[in-house]
Amino acid sequence: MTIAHETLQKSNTLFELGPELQEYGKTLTEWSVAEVRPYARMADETHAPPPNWKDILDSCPVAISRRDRHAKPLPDFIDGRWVRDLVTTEALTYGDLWVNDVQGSGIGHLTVKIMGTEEQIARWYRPIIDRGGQAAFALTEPGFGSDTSMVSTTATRDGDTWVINGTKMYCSGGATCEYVVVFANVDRSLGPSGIKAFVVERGNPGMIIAKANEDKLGIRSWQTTELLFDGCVVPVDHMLGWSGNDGATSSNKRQPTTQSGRGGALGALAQNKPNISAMGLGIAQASIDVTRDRLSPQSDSFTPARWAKIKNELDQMDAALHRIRRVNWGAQSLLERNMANKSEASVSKAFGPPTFERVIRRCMQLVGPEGSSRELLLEKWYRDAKILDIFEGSAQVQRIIIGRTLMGADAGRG
Amino acid sequence: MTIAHETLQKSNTLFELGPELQEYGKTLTEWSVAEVRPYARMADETHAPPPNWKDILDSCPVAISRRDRHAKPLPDFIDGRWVRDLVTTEALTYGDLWVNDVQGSGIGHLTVKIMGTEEQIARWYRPIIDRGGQAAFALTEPGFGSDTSMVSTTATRDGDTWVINGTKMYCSGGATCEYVVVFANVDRSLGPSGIKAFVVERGNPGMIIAKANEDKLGIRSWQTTELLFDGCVVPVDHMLGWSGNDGATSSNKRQPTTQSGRGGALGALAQNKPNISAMGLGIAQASIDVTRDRLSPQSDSFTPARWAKIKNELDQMDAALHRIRRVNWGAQSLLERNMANKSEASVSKAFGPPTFERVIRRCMQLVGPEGSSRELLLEKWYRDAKILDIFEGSAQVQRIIIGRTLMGADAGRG
Amino acid sequence: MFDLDVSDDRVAVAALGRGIGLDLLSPVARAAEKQRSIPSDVHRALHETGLTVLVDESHGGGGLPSIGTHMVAIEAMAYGDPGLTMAALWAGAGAILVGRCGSPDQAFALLPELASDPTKQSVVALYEGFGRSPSESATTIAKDSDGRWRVTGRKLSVPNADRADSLIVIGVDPSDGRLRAALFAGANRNSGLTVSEDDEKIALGATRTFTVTIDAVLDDAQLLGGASAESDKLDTAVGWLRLMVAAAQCGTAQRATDYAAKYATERVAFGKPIASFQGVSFLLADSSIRIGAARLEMLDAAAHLDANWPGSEAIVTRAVNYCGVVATTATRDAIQVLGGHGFITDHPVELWYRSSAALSVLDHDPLLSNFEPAL
Amino acid sequence: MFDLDVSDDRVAVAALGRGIGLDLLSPVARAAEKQRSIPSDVHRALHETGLTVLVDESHGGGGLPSIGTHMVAIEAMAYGDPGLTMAALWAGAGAILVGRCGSPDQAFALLPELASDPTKQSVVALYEGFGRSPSESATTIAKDSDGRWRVTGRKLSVPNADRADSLIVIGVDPSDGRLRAALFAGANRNSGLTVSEDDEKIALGATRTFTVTIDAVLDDAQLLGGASAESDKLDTAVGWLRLMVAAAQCGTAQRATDYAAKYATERVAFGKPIASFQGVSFLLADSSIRIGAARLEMLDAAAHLDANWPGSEAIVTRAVNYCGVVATTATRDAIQVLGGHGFITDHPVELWYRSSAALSVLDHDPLLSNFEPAL
Repeated sequence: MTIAHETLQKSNTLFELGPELQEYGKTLTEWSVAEVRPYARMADETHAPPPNWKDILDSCPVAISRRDRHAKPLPDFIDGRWVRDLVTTEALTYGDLWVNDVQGSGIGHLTVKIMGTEEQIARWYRPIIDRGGQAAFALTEPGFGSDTSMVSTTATRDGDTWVINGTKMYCSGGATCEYVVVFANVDRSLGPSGIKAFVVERGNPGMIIAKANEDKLGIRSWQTTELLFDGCVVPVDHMLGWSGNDGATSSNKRQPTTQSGRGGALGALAQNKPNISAMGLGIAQASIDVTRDRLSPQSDSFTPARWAKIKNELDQMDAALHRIRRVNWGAQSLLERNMANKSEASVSKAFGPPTFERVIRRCMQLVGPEGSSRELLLEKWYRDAKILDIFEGSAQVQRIIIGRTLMGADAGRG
Repeated sequence: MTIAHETLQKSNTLFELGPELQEYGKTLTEWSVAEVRPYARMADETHAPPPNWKDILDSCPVAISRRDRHAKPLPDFIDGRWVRDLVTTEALTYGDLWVNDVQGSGIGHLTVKIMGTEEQIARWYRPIIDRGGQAAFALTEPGFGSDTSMVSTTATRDGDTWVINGTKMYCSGGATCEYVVVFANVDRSLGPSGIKAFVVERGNPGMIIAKANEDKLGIRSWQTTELLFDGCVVPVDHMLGWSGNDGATSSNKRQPTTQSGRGGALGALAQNKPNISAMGLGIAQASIDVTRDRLSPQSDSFTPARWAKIKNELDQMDAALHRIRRVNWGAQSLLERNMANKSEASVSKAFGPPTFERVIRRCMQLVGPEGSSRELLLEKWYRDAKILDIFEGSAQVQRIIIGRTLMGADAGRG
Repeated sequence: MFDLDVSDDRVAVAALGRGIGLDLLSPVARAAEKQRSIPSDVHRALHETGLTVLVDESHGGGGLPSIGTHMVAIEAMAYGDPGLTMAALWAGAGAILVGRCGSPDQAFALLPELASDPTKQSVVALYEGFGRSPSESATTIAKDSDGRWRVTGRKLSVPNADRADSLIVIGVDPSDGRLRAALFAGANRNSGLTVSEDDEKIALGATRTFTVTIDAVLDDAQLLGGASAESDKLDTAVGWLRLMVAAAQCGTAQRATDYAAKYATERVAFGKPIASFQGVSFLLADSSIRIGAARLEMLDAAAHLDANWPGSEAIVTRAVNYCGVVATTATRDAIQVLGGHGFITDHPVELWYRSSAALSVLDHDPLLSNFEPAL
Repeated sequence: MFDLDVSDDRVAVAALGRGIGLDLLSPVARAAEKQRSIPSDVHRALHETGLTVLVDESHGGGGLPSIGTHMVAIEAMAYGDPGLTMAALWAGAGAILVGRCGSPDQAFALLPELASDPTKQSVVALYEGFGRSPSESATTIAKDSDGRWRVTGRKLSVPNADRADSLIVIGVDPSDGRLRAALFAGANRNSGLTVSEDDEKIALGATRTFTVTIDAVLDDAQLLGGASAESDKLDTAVGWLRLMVAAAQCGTAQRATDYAAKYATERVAFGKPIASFQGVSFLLADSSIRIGAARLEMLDAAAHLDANWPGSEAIVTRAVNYCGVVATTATRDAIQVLGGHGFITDHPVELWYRSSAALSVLDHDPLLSNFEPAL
């Protein structure tokens, strides 16, 4: 076994962002501190983004979520699109994460892209991409979260329509979006394989906004909606992946097949996991910086031993975050190469969030009795951060996935 | 609801040992440092206790394991017998834990006491108590550890005898004891309820010492024996809990019932768990003290920040150990009151050992490049400590028990 | 001797506290947070228990429990709600100091009123931040050249400093480094105090807190216990007040763990109650282990205080900090077990998560625990 | 730019290394530990790979790989056995320093021999303990008044200091605080060096180590690279040597985790493979997560060294320490999964547990990780 010299001599490129992407991240960070952060407290207290959120987004030096974004695509960097997106997310969230909920378009349209027919993609995916708007995703129900095979919402065929009944929770943008992609079971005797996705457009009768926004521990400005489907009728061709042309009638039991199932959709959406971690990086890094800035001028008020400990801890926190950042970059750089990153994306999701909570909590504690006051944003970020280890799969769910990569399908099955 | 004033005014007694027990512990500790520790390296290297171990034990100021111990019972303390035993164990182990293996009588006789008939107790339990000697316990097999329902060793009735076949591992003292209590299944069609215990005396034909002592990571001087039972014939009345008088013959399938099953025996033996933790306290506390003694005179060789960190860490280690000590005392003080301590004993076993490993490892690291050298005992104790989280139930097994106390029998069942 | 109290009496005190916590406090916890005060009927009922405003019989109160017993009661009440428990305790905390350390005149002036009138408040200005224990206080109570006492300092998170009928400031006498307490009551209630209200906290909303800047000159009569006060009594009484937070953390942690444990036996995923997955059950078992250790540490500190053990301050500091670690971790893990349901206010776990965090910052010493990445 | 190398070339290097590790090293790991040296046939075979004693082509060697590539190879070899991997690397470590920083004369004097003769050794005296990074070294290489160089200091865990053909001491030039290296070779091999053998370590038995006390006076020609040596080259080369330990830790951790994972799929308890219990699978998943992060940190440090990034020392220190945390934890958890079988020498996991501990103490900085109780 020998390997060519030139192979051995090739070195890794540095694990640092290119200077252009660094500059871009810096610009966005400065903007989010200046324009996003001042509204953080208001967003938390009113449980809504600031009323002028569109104007705020328009003030962004990069056209990420400006109204003119479709005319001005994001710059390209040699680091690639996926790493750029991580940098973008962290930089925006560094101001505050109210912005994340209004900044994107949700994930409903991405589900259409993954599961839909060409016709459906043209009808529901392209417009969101081309002119903006929001598309919601309704999977979770009061009775389940992690175990998505437990969908109890039903869709019953009735002639040229589907009749949907059930309750969905935690639908981001469910009250404001153009349409919701709803997962429902068309034949519970089939078990999980009866679960299909349906597009329900805004204002569709029978889709009731039971609660426009849950009352939550954190991310209070994010509109997480509870939707009630009460005899909600949609045309037959609203089932993703199926044209409605198989001649099935309400009386026959033959079920249409879809292009890509729930698993495929969830798998593709899983690519978003490192971005969840990047959000946490934003507020955790902001917490460290806020704490350092606040305590440094007061350093004389601490005993030397305590101040040394605090400085060391803040440095250890920086290191811990950079370790997470590197893992996120690594996971998404696989996508850049068109390689699968299922396990790496799970690692990213499992690795970051529990540490973000610890960073922010410790920052509150280092600040002391005032650390939990609304005078600072630390207490808000501590509340916000908790969701990161819950949605899009808790660390427990990620460990099941990682364990299976390591030990096969039975790992962690219990 | 009101409560009498005198009730409210009653205060907890201090969580400190009584002065007499403190003095006793100090005496034992000094002895173990002076007389036990000097043989620690030899015991590790020779995989055996020092040849003069009986003389060493006889030099102990307390008659714990002296040859005259039966004439001189241990002193009583107001703290009670169980807490005294914890103090004893920690103090002895502080020297080194080679002594623990030769100091006791094993647990075979205790099993006889729990599971045996009165006749069997008189025959096998009392003599060990009255004149010493060792009785081994053979449950674990190559194929199982935690799941004791998996006993594959068999005992087949043949007239007035039982014929035992199978392999047992990790039998402490299996090569040197007076007898071994062996668990074997008399009828595998009954599943776990066919598992019974048998006394096999030293020299019984068919009991073969396959390996007198395993080659181990740590506690190398402890004699953990692999025993092979190859058509090992014992009289019918050697089955614990049964006189052999049910008239059963080799041809009928009716199985005798025993006084107390495997579960009862394991449950009673579980009372020993806090003593396992106390062993770990001994070597972990010794590690901290050795490290502090070694590094303090060199403190000027560290930067002030590093030395402050090290001092703080050693203090945190002391606090962590005292927290564990308190939990152990608390668990055994329930026994003092004749209260069950199943869950508390599991807590004690789960709580201490993983922290002992961390303490000792960190001590090695704080000492630096010389920290893993045989010049010090830290490296030995790091190897020894690992067993504490394995034998008598790993932290995982303990958490199953604790979880069941909290959430019922299905908790952690997988 | 080591002697864990598992007596029926102790069990009765815990049961009494749990009854108060679950029946009286828990149902109004969210309302109290919103209205920024203890509902007055609840406050009255708490006052009647004699567990929140402690006054001895000779001054018309129900008598002082031992510190250990009080901690058992506090933990049990906090099992219902830590925010209300601490709100009531903080509003009457001065009674402990006056009762333990006050002169007969001071006790007579303040205690009968506190014992009889639930609307009367006596609060203590204790915390300063910067990881300081009381003996490291930068607030000084110093005799000046004309024999009067100059009090200067800055106290944080002082409960109800605007409305309390009396306010006691803890400081250090620079002449001997021992604790002293300055009593601001009656005509002197406000002299030399500058009070500014804090922003609302992440939790504990039923207590309004203030930053109090002190620059006052006092007579001997305004020193708690007078100029010849015994500082070791004050050490114990201050330790008592600090340890109340540790007890409340234990109760909070235990409640969150029990709540999550019950949820885990009922919630089904992947075909089984989630309690059957070790990823869930081990998380809660770990909380359970830690809470047991934290409780013993807290009770040990209480026993040291009850015995007037010298050097109790360090033991109290350690207990308060460890209980903070345990409670913030346990409430966090309880949310984790509930998943999305833990994150919404339909369940009380998020309130306990916030409460334990708010309690953990008050008396935090960075030297006693560490930031450690989760992985 | 951020660019993770997942190329076929990288994969090929890893595969080569794994082949060496699993086929050549792993089978003799225990024997080598017992005989306190690398079996000579294995040593010869390793030497031929060109991955352990690095010499460029102009001096008859196979060429120097990039540091990043070398780390990939080292991790892969350590997957077979860390003790043998490091034994071979340490025995030839001087080649890297001489090749990178030596004068042409020094290179010519030493490298051809090291390239051609596997029995020749050139070792480096690097570690001092006390958490010191090289730039904090208390070993000084100072120009004295008559223009010669005085080297004083004490180095720990110096490999094969008795038999190595040359020995290079790393120290700091007090005049500018930069690194210098003193070369003890040929006639000067022993002058000014006091060498005493260490007791055996918990692992890494194939390497004998020594404490070396230095009090020597040298000419310019004995300074590595001469009096005008560029210290930034030396910074990089010393970082390279230190980072080898981090790479070996990654390999050790990965192997232990893979081994335990396989065991967990085969071992049955309570009616199922133990891998199906989250108490087992999450433990291994956590190891897997941490190892991935540690590897990236190690490769990041390698990339900084390859780019001669200023300030790489801190990055290397952090990587070495984090990889130590990860490997000691992962090998510990691997034993835990094997239970009693993990504790006996029938399985190799206990060897990796010892090896990772031994590696973790060499370059440990107490400021970069914490003692934290398990619960």
